[in-house]
Amino acid sequence: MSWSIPSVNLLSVGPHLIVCVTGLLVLSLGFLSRKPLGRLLPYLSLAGVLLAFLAVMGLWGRNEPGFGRMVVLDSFALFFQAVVLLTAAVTVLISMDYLVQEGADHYEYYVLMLFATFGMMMMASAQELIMIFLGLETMSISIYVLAGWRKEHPKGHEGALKYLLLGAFSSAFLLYGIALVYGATGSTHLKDVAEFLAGRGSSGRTSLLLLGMGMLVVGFGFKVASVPFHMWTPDVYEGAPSPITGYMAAGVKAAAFAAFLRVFFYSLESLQADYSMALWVLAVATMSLGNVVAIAQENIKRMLAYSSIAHAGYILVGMVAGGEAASASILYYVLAYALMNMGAFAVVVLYGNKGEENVLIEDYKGLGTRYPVLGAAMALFMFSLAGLPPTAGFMGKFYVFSAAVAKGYVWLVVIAVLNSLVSVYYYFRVTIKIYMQPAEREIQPVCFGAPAVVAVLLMAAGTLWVGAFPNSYLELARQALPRLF
Amino acid sequence: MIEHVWLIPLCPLVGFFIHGLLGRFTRPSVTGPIASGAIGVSFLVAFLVFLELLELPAEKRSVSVNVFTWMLSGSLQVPVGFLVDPLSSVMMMVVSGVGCIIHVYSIGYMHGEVGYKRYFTYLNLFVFAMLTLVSANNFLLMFVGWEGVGLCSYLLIGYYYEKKSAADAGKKAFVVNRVGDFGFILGMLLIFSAFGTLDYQEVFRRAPAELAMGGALVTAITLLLFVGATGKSAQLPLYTWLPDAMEGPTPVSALIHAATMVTAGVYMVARCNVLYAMAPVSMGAVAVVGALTAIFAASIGMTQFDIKRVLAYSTISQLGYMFLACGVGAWAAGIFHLMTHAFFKALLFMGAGSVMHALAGELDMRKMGSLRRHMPRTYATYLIGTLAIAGIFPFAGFFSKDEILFKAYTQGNIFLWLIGVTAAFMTSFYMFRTVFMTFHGESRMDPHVEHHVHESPPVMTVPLVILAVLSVVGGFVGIPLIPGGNAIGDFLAPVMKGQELLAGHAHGEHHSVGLELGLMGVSLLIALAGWWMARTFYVQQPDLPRRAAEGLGGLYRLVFNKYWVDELYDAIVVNPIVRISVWLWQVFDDGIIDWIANGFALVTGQAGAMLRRVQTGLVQNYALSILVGVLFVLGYMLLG
Amino acid sequence: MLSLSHYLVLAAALFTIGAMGVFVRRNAIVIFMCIELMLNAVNLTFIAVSRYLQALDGQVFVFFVMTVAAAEVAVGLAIIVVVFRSRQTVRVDEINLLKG
Amino acid sequence: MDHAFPVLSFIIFFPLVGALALVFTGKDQHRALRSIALVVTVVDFLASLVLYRDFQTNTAAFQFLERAEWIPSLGITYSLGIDGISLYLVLLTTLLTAISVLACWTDIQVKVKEFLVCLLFLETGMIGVFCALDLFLFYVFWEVMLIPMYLLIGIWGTPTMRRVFGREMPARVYSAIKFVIFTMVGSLLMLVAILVLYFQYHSATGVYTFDLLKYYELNLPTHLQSWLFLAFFLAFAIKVPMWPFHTWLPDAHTEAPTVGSVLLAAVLLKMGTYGFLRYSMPLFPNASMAAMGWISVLALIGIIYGAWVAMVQKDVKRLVAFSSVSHLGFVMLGMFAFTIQGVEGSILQMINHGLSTGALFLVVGMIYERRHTRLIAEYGGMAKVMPTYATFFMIFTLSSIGLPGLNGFVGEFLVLLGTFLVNKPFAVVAATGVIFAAVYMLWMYQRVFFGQVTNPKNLGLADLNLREVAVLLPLVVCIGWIGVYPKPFLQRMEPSVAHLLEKVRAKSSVVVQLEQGKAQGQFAWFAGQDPLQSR
Amino acid sequence: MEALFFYLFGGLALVCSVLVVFLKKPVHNAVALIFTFFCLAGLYLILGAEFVAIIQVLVYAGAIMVLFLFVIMLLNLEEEEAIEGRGNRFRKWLGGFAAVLVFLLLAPVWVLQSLPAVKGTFPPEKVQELGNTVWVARLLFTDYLLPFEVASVLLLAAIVGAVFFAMKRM
Repeated sequence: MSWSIPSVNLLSVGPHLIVCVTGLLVLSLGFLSRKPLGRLLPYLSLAGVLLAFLAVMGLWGRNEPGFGRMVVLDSFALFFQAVVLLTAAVTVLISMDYLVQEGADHYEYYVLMLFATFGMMMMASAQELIMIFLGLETMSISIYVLAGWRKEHPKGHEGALKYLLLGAFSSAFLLYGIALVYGATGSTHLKDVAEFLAGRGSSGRTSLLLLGMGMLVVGFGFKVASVPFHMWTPDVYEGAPSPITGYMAAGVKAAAFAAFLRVFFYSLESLQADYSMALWVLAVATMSLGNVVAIAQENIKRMLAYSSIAHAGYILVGMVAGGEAASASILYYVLAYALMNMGAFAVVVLYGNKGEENVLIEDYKGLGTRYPVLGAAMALFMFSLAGLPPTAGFMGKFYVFSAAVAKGYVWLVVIAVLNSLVSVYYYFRVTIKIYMQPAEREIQPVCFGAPAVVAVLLMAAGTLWVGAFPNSYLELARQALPRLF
Repeated sequence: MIEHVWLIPLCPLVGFFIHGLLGRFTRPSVTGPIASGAIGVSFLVAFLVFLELLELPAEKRSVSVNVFTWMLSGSLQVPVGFLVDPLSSVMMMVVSGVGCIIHVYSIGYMHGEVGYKRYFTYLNLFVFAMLTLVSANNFLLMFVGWEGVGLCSYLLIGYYYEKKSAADAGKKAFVVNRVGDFGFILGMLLIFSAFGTLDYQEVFRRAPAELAMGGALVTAITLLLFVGATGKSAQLPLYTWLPDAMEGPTPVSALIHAATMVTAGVYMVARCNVLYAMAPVSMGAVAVVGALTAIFAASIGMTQFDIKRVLAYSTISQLGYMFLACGVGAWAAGIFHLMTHAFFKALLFMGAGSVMHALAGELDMRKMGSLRRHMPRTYATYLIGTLAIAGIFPFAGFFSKDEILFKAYTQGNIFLWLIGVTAAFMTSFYMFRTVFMTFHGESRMDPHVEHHVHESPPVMTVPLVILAVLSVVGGFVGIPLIPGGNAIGDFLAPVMKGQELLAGHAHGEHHSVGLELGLMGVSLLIALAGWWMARTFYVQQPDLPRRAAEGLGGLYRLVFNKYWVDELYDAIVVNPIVRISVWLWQVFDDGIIDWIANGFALVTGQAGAMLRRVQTGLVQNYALSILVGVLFVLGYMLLG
Repeated sequence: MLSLSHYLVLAAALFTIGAMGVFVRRNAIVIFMCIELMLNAVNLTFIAVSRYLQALDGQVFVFFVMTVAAAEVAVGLAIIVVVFRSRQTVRVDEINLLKG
Repeated sequence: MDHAFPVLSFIIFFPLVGALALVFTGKDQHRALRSIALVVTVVDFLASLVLYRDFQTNTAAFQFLERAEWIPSLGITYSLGIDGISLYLVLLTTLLTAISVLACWTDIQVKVKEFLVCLLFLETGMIGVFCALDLFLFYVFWEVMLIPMYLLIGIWGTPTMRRVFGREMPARVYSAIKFVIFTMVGSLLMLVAILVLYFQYHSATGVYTFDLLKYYELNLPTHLQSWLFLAFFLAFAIKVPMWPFHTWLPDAHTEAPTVGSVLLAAVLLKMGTYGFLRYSMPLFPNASMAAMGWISVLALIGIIYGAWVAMVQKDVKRLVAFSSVSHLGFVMLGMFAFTIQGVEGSILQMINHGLSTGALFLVVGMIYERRHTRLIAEYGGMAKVMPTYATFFMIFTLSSIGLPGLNGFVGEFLVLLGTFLVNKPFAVVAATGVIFAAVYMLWMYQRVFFGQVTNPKNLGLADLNLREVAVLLPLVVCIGWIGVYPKPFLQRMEPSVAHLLEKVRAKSSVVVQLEQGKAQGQFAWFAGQDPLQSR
Repeated sequence: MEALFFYLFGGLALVCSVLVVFLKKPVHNAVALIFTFFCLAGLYLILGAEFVAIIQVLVYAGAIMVLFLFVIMLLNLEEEEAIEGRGNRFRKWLGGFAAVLVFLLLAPVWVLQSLPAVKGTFPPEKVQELGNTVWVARLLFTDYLLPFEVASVLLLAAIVGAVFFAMKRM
């Protein structure tokens, strides 16, 4: 009765480990040290994230399993990890001065951020449903706390409570789904599930499995904020500190889509016909509701929350289409969305000022005159989110839609483009405020911290660069196909 | 010289550019001479061209000179090219000759006016356009001149632009002309679609062979072109702009609205005589419109008190004659009348201008009288003009008008002749009426105006005299009955190929000399009757007009108010369009279309605002939404 | 030996009752308890399936689920305490500052 | 002909370089900013003259071709080229942009730097649209130029307010957003159509490409053509704008700053008409020919409607805007006559409209700068006060109403002729537009310039200064040139137009034969099925 | 025998869970939940999952529920019953109805789903060999090593979070 630990392959969790260890380091240093060192912790976190990013780059192109078959090191995972790390880095950058300004500069923030990042990365590389679940929960629990970081602020803890209750509620469904898939196929390993389905043919398509799959849709749909599982999004986004809102919109969504994709495209691929129509409906509902309600928003964070719902809808269009092109398009979209969304939130953070007093869209009046560069950057992000060339947002949409058209979903794409038409209205409304209406009150001087400014400029440049010269990124996205072991 | 025919229109164009571009650098004193000189050179060239043409054998008198290709598109090829033939040669000489005289007259008349240079700029441009019109060798280039004169007429009528009525009149002239041009363009398009070219020579050469005699196509072409002619030549129903055009300076009226521009329609119909000859229906229409216009305008002329308006209606009436001639196939007679009319109508207008000049701009004949004592030269020349237009032997009008009436009788029918004769009577009446009211009888002038009355300077009277001479002798180029006496008719004959076509199937009856003499006598008597009646009314029994007007009552008012045609047009064309336009703009555009467009935005926005309320902030509702989603997804998975 | 269906139906019933509780109750803590009930229903499913499959993975999963549940409860109750400190209530239908 | 030097790229991107230079110039150095912009645009114009000089008149092929890989993974290339159809539109754009910079010299006083940057960006986008030979590239340029135009209207537009559904908002903002939304409605659907084409081509040939020239060889079944045509139609028709999609135009034109109106009218509208020629007609010949009837009817309605509504406007710019609707009706009518004369006339009319309407907006802008009102009723007797101005205005008015001897006539006549050859009643109705044009323009002219100076505010106005004359003079020269000697223009476009028409005819008959089974080969259905069968 | 215990524990679990939902006082709810957990532990035992059953009692019924009770007491949420009557009845009914619908959707499938017996990797005989706990432990430290480690990070994150919320700083 000999048994041994299966091959560990630390390389496969290398970037995760770097992030996790950085988290632990920050935790212990923060716990032990006093103020002066505390100022360095954000930079330490940043360094860890960047190191992990380098590791991701170094590992690019490898395909191997790790820890038995719990995780996999493939380009797909690495791509998402890169996006998540990028998001995390920007979040750290824009959080530094924000936290000081808000008087909430505690080292735990960075610890939790790193743990959340760790969870996201696990989600991206997991090839086992329980692994995904654990990654998701690691991420979620950290984010619950971060979302309530402004705990004295009534909106801060309210958002956290809602997120927690609904998150736990939806986790139950996700878990139920996992249980049913387990029951139906005898395994929660993605590869085994795929092989089970391939081996059984149509007889493997049991009601049990279909129900399980439905529950998984619900669970992931919640995390990516798809209608009708989206309702937490605006409230939580508004309540959370702005940097975390950005992080949630870009990072959490990316990670959730990573898992969503891996499960549905590569494990349950043979059931595509069964779920694509349901996703079709969800995609249409998500796009439409997100865009339509965004019009009526007055708070820019809420507006961006609805916009993130809408963008989830666009990505779902790609999910409906299925196939490798769609997968690549979603990857590219996630990257593009991360860039422009983080950029937009970086501006929101910078312009928000102390106590997030400038978060109404009305407050953006006159920004373009007072701070031309900041205004131009925000306008750029808005144009990109609206999907105007030559920005990343346009290329992303273009690629996703083309994948859907390729599969013959022309009418879905027509609905999608009409939706992005609606979105033009509210994104442009921000630019109207920025440029076309004078400030009604004195704009409090914005305190430009170097890290946040760097973040804004980086994201702006990235949005333009990735949009105007997308080829290499598209190529990366194409190479980033998941391998299941 | 013929190959340099392009110099003829070019000279005035150069003049135009000199005034237009360098106007601010030249002294006013040289403006007039330069402008007149430019036209003078044109006349000279035209005359040389004419002489050269005469040297050619009659059948070779048609030379086309292409300068450069203007439009080139597919099979469409339009050159800027000129045609020298008897018809255009006559027209060029008339236009440049009369134009030159009027330019000279204007130097005096317009002296000291504010926009003196502007005036000569426009005037040169006008002559350029008119010369282009008559010398072009294709329809499209003719159309350039055609519209060009319309434009200049707009500019010159609106010369006193600060006066609303002048500006209105200018616009009206242009717009009404455009209505006619609409027909012209369509006619041109139809010609191109039938022949694939717009070149006169080719069209007229091929027409007899390629078009059916009296066929729908040729009828349509000619009728459409005639619509253009009615606009330009102020025929029913598009004549309304011409009386208003008297708002312009008097020499303008003389030049544009008497001698040249309005004759463009006649010229065009004569030019297309081949086509018209093939379309009897159109011929009939031309004749009838011409005759009706002649009598219609003459009747209005009898009641007007504004001297220029009388002359304007007389112009319309005389143009009616010309069309009557064209309509019965006597194109040469029409052109003959065009020429003599150019002389005496220019003379009359300039005489009237001289009067106005003396009376500080007074136009109402009721405030004139006994001017002959003050302005003998003006009186004499004006009288000659009147005798000419009334058709008193041996003045120019007698010959040309008589030929038309004779042709109307022989080639048309008795009704046309009767109308023509009636109109001739009216013409004689109202023309002598102007003479008597203006120059004879008691003075009715304002005392302080009377004090300043003076004869005009030589620069104005010399042109009058020249024109008077022409009005006297102008008719002798078309003496009937004597063999070879009708020089102009013979000269124009090669162009009037339509006559041969008509002759081919006409009755071919030959009319006796006696008939012609008889008709001459009748028209002479009629003219004298007009003189007698005018004399009775305005010299012997000055209160008779009033009584007559009262006696006629409604009929008089109808005529006096010009049959309310302007008002009618306003009511049935202008106002409805304006009202519809306002409706389209305010209701359809801003209302319906925009409302739909904005409506989508509104509905979306409202939907957003409504759906927003679903987001109640209550976490249990959110959970409910999730549960509904669960139900949907599971339901779909199981049942879908 | 009872069939798998028995356990599955029981688990589904418990899951449903838990879900129902989420809507019926207004006390955040009780709602949280109901969610725990749902998680337990899932656990039952895992265990039942695991036995049916003659595998032990399900039991390992339950172990992880419990870990997660514990973590969630810790954080969740902390948040609820914070909410209560600030508002003196944990009734979720009075917590609707964020909406629209 | 292949130039060693990428002329087109230079023309397209040089303004962008200029914009970059502006970004690094101090924002208060207005003079320097304007000078830089002027130099850049003038150089660009001169560079575009190289195109005119070296253009081969005897070929229908695309010239000055440039080709580079851009996004090879999707088969997207950066490929440029012009033919006789686009040559003049490029020239028009560079000319008018240079003029615009000069025209806004004193007009724009706030955010000068941003304004000029927008202008240069706009130029890049506009020229790009006319030169792109890759559908993706075309779409990118098409959308890119939306943003600067949107900003031009929205930021530097007029300061009036307007009620929309009971809410008070600045009219310029309303107009700007309306412009964007209207344009995007069409263009987004066009994007879908482009994608369908892309996959259609792929399933026919196995190649992924957006290359327009390759698409030209694609034979699509008629009903698919109809759908795709409809999508493209919407995009282009809104841009043109054809009735009834025109309502964005009066608003945008009226509220935009002078230069914005000029470029909007002169160039942006042409993108729609150009799109029909370059894309709709050769790609979907059968659908285009089938659409001839109803498009012509819409064009006719536009001609009359625009003219009538223009007639009763109280605002000069609105009047000119509606006149654009009417003029563009002519362009569309001629184009969809499918005759050489019609199409050439419509291309020429595009240029004419660009020149004359652009010029009209310029002159209106000049007086607006002096008086800050566009209401006709505020003026009167201006000819007395500003004679030089009145003269220029008159020339542009006459050009706009199509006086023979000026440019407008040549285009209009060719359009009428081209239409007449295929459909006489349409030409008859269109010809009435000629009458109405005279009515509304001259009436406006009369109300503004004639009569007594009734408004004391108008008394002291200065006549045009040297700069303004310099702005207008090039336009007058062009107007006269095209009017008197249009041959060089027509000559250069003739091979392209003839080729286009021939291609349309040939392709459509091939498709008809294929559908009747009389020809070899078959249609390419991507993924083996009709993409429009909803899934 | 199994059936008896199944119905006993199952029935009790159902009753207690209903009490969790419908008893008015939070403390009572918590106690009912503890009973439910006990019943579930019983069921786990029937199903041969001894290790999980023990954990269930120790961790769930023991630790977690104590935490609940502790917080309930801390917050002194006793006036709950007074206001429980109010509230949105419509939502209550709708939510309840929807939940029942979910059940109605699931239950028939479970009943009709006749899954054939499978021969798995861990037949009861094999489990009996070393005992359930050993096998589960072995799985945890071999195949599920990484999740196990991740779970530790998860707990750490939860601790940090809980501490953050609970702590009062200057």
